[in-house]
Amino acid sequence: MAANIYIGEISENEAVQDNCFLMKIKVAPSFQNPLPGQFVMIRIAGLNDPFLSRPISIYSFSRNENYCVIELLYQVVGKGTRIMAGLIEDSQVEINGPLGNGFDTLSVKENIVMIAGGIGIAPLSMLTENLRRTHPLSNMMIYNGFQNASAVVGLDNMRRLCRNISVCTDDGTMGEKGFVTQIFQKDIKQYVPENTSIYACGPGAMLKSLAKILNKSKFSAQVSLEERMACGVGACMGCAVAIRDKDCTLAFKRVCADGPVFNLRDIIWE
Amino acid sequence: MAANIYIGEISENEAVQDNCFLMKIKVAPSFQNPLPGQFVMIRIAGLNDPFLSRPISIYSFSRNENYCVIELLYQVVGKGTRIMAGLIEDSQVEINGPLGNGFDTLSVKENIVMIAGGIGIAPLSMLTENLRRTHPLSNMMIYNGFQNASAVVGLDNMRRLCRNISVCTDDGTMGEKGFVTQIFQKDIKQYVPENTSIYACGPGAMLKSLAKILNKSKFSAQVSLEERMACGVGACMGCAVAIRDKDCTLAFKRVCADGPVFNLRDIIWE
Amino acid sequence: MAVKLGRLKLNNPVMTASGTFGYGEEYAGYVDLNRLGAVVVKGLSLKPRLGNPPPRIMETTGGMLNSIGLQNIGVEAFIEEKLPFLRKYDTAVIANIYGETYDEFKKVAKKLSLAKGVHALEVNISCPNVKKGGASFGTDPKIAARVTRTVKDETGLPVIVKLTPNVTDIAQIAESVEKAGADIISLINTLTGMSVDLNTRCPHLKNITGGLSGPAIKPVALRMVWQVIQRVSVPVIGIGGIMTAEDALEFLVLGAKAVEIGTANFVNPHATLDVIEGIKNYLADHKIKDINDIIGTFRN
Amino acid sequence: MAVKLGRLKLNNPVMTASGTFGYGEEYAGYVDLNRLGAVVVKGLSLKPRLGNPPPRIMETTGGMLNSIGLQNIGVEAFIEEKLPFLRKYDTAVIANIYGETYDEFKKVAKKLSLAKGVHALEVNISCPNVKKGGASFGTDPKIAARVTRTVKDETGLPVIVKLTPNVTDIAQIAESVEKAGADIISLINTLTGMSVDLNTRCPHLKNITGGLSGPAIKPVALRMVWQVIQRVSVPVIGIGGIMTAEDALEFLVLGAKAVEIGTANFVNPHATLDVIEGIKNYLADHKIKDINDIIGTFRN
Ligand SMILES: Cc1cc2nc3c(=O)[nH]c(=O)nc-3n(C[C@H](O)[C@H](O)[C@H](O)COP(=O)(O)OP(=O)(O)OC[C@H]3O[C@@H](n4cnc5c(N)ncnc54)[C@H](O)[C@@H]3O)c2cc1C
Ligand SMILES: Cc1cc2nc3c(=O)[nH]c(=O)nc-3n(C[C@H](O)[C@H](O)[C@H](O)COP(=O)(O)OP(=O)(O)OC[C@H]3O[C@@H](n4cnc5c(N)ncnc54)[C@H](O)[C@@H]3O)c2cc1C
Ligand SMILES: Cc1cc2nc3c(=O)[nH]c(=O)nc-3n(C[C@H](O)[C@H](O)[C@H](O)COP(=O)(O)O)c2cc1C
Ligand SMILES: Cc1cc2nc3c(=O)[nH]c(=O)nc-3n(C[C@H](O)[C@H](O)[C@H](O)COP(=O)(O)O)c2cc1C
Ligand code: FES
Ligand code: FES
Repeated sequence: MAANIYIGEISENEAVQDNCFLMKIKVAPSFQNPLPGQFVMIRIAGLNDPFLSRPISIYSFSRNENYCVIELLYQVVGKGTRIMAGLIEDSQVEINGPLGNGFDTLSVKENIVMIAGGIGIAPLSMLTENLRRTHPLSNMMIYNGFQNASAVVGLDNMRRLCRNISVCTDDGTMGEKGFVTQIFQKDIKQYVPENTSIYACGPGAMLKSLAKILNKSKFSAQVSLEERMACGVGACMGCAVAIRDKDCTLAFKRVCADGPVFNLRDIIWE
Repeated sequence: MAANIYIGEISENEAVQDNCFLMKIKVAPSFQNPLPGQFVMIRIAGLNDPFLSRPISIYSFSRNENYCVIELLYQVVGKGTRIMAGLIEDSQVEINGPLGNGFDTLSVKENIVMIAGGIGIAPLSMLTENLRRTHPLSNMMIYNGFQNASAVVGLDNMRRLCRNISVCTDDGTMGEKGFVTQIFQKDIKQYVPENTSIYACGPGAMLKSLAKILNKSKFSAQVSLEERMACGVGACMGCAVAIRDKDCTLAFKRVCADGPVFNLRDIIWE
Repeated sequence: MAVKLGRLKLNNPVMTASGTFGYGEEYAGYVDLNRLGAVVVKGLSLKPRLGNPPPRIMETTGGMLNSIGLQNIGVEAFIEEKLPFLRKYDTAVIANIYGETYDEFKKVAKKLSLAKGVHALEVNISCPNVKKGGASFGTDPKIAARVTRTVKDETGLPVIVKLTPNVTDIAQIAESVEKAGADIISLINTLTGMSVDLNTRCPHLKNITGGLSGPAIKPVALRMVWQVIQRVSVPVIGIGGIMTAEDALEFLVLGAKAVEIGTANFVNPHATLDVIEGIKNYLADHKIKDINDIIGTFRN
Repeated sequence: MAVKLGRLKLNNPVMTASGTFGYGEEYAGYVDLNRLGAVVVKGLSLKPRLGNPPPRIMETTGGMLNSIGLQNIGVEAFIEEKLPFLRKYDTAVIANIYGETYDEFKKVAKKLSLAKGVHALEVNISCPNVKKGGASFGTDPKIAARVTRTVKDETGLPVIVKLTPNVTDIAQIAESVEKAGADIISLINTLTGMSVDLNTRCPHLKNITGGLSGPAIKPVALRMVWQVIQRVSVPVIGIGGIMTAEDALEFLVLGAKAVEIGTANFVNPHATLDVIEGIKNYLADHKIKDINDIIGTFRN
């Protein structure tokens, strides 16, 4: 495994929205090029409080001969992310990565559909950038859902990358009113399972309802899951998610090492 | 008790020597004027690591109508003080104080002798400033001991306050060579117990040898002790020191609430 | 915010933990004692106790070790010198008592029952810091029961029995003291621990071992409170690592009728008041009128 | 830095703790396994185990709770798929074994004894996360002894018995497994704890309770290791909250012949190597030539 520990230096950590931040971290050039959907474990303090590292998807990545820059787009939801948001330029963080399996970017169909809920836009944004380069001819449609207008994040970058963008908010304060899965469902007839690749990331509830929609049909989708993590490298078995195994029996897979990207059909919901 | 909790704002935190720092903290005007020898409990991080607050003597204090400035002179010896040293301007700290009983500055004799070992100069410095004002006529002699020349701290301020200063270092790299208690012992004949007030602060070993010297004679001395502390307000009984009680029996007194200043004669050494 | 623990009525469920709030007066300058649910004073013994030789405390990750050895002024001095001050407040005063023999427990309980202004006794059968006795009382169900009975026979005050966590089966001890007549059960006391000074290769505490307290032990405290609540019917007081209102609410949700705040007072003398305010805000945010509507609402 | 634990020889006293280092390969990209004293693998059962439903972990102050429920691929898959990789290294491989019946312990021990490349067995009589059995084995001296004897009868490998801290008298259990033939005793496993999610008022862990690990428990681990070392003559391995070389040295000074590093690996995958380096530096600074000259130098 080519992931490793790096001392990162924060070169930027700006609020991009009420409680979302964009953090740019410089690491040594030996940092392996990440795949879209991979993440890092970030140790926020050298101290024991908070104790565990936090998993954050790689939002963007670039390198020059002297260093690499990892960009993280994150939302403040608790203690750890609050401390991250408070870190100033030049402060150091420990980075473990790149971790996990990214999205499958090889067998991509001619129609690409992205469904992002809230901060779930982070990994899909890097995926979009990547697919734009590798599959310039396939046509791409991106569905972005947010709680409300002031919760919108990462949209400008998406717009830069793709013309076909649908935006909705739960309360209709921006774009269409409704859940992103509902908006997508309205369009679903436009797509043919055989030539459509669907990628999704967002809250559990969103992915669950997406599963309801797709499992009625022949569509399959690659989705990125989230679970609390301790090690991030597959050693502790802490980030288990219930998956339908080859032989259709239930198995607990590790989001960090077997995922975070899974085939939506394989996920067993409570 | 007029001590209380204050949110302090660091206005300065400079290295005054290899591993000694001077921290200036702004607090609300309601902070009570401290007596020389009193201390504060400083909570370094809002987090639980390090867990306990740290006791630090008040090195200097000033106020204007808008705020008070508490100055702390501290040495980096471990985790907590290391973190203190890393705090930048404008960071906030929780201050509990002023705590403890200061030196007795009322019954002061015409000859004043100060004996400071290392960072022990901190409380004695404020005491000197105070006695200079309240007892301008008594003549003062200050003995300062340090490990070596590069460990010297707070001396300039002492020089500003008093002409009669003797400096020594364990290795002779500055001033006389020897322990400060030995240097004082050489001069002891110059002083008469009846009209001499002795104040001392420094490492346990120094105070112990001072006790050996003085207990042979009629001299008494007020010394400031140090112990690990949890509450700093007399509630936990954690900072106990063995003291000879009125009835000459052993009692465990609280350095924080019964001290930190004790009569050297009353201290029972191991 | 008032809660009832059997006969013991408190203005709110936030109490101080014995040994961490002195005799009340030490924190009276920081906290209006009238605002507390109860003040539990430092453990009292029949005669004044010298306590253990220093060093007595050491910081640990997320907590601290203490080996105070129950230094206290003794029950008589408490009644004469400390109780009058506490009587001035409209807050329940709870005397934490400690003995090395059944007879000592008996005598201390009796003296306090005759004194005016004590609202309940908390029986410390668990202090792990004193070499003689101490822990032993609380680690054997029969002995724990006998101490409970001994105290009950001497007093008409509500008797809170405070359990030690250094046992295999906390629920068994709880059931046993309940049968013996305990009106209320409080837990946990400190976990026994130690640490080594690598400069001297000696223990940091002169007493070698000490009691571990602070947020580090909260998960153990919550587990034991939950185990006990499932097995006894008397009210339970939750203790252990409470720093914030959220911490306190975890215990209340599990079914604790009240909580005691200990080590938190050291790092934040306003901790008790902050917890009370925080609980009020939580209830308001969740549109819960009565604190009792949150107690025991744990779902699993 | 080599140490001898009876017949078990280690290149250095720093081992990994079971369940925190996977099967070794998960960290092989971070740590040269050849530099470790030993790799202790995830607990192995006779058949593959699903483990507990998620959520399985929760952060606590200075530590974490886990209720993995011993998910593992089973002893056979381990021997076929994982052991060959570990054999490539010149580092002791220790199989941590777990069973819900004496017979399971027996069968697992037998299979591993026949496999090439296993240097010792660590018997987990203490896992507190599995509702059936688990803890119970380790909390009763007689049952603990019987498990020990059962395993000893099946194997010629050194048998390490790993104790649970959730007991009243750890030294009694230690003496009992020593008498039953344990070659080495390791401790501590996790302290049972829990925590409550105030948004849902449900436990954070689906399993309700879990095992507390990390620096928060170090003082308890040190105390128990010290208690055990005073009462048994077999080598003892210290486990619990070790994050740094200083932490490890505390256990060694008390008399532990080796240490296992667990949760620290999660927050710092280089933890084991950092501890080894740190111990070397400490020995150099104190002009101590042989690691064995520091072991058991505790003074009190
Ligand atoms: C593979 C992966 C990639 C992720 N990528 C991103 C990202 O790009 N941007 C981003 O903002 N967040 C991302 N997350 C979520 C992020 O890890 C959590 O929000 C963060 O760990 C919360 O830490 P905290 O201390 O602030 O919150 P806590 O105080 O620990 O918890 C606060 C709330 O956050 C929830 N939470 C805690 N940990 C997680 C977790 N691991 N996953 C989901 N919810 C959690 C808790 O249930 C609780 O409701 C990712 C998670 C995973 C597993
Ligand atoms: C009343 C009082 C006034 C003090 N005034 C000053 C001052 O003005 N300037 C200053 O630099 N220091 C002062 N100290 C000492 C200061 O409190 C300690 O140096 C500090 O708490 C160490 O914290 P740490 O986390 O850096 O060290 P730790 O990591 O906790 O310990 C490192 C070393 O410091 C020693 N130590 C820890 N706590 C104390 C303590 N409370 N007292 C003495 N030694 C300790 C330990 O034994 C250990 O050897 C004072 C102490 C007291 C009790
Ligand atoms: C310094 C100190 C002294 C204590 N003294 C007593 C005591 O005298 N009697 C008692 O029953 N518990 C005593 N305790 C235990 C506390 O009351 C409480 O049960 C324990 O600290 C756990 O709560 P906490 O984590 O909130 O501190 C003491 C605790 C500390 C830290
Ligand atoms: C996620 C996790 C899984 C564990 N699994 C096992 C196990 O399978 N068998 C075992 O004996 N101990 C297991 N343990 C206990 C550890 O080996 C160790 O005894 C305990 O965590 C204390 O050490 P630490 O504080 O360094 O982590 C596990 C601990 C954790 C955190
Ligand atoms: S976080 Fe440890 S296995 Fe996934
Ligand atoms: S530090 Fe608590 S009594 Fe002195």
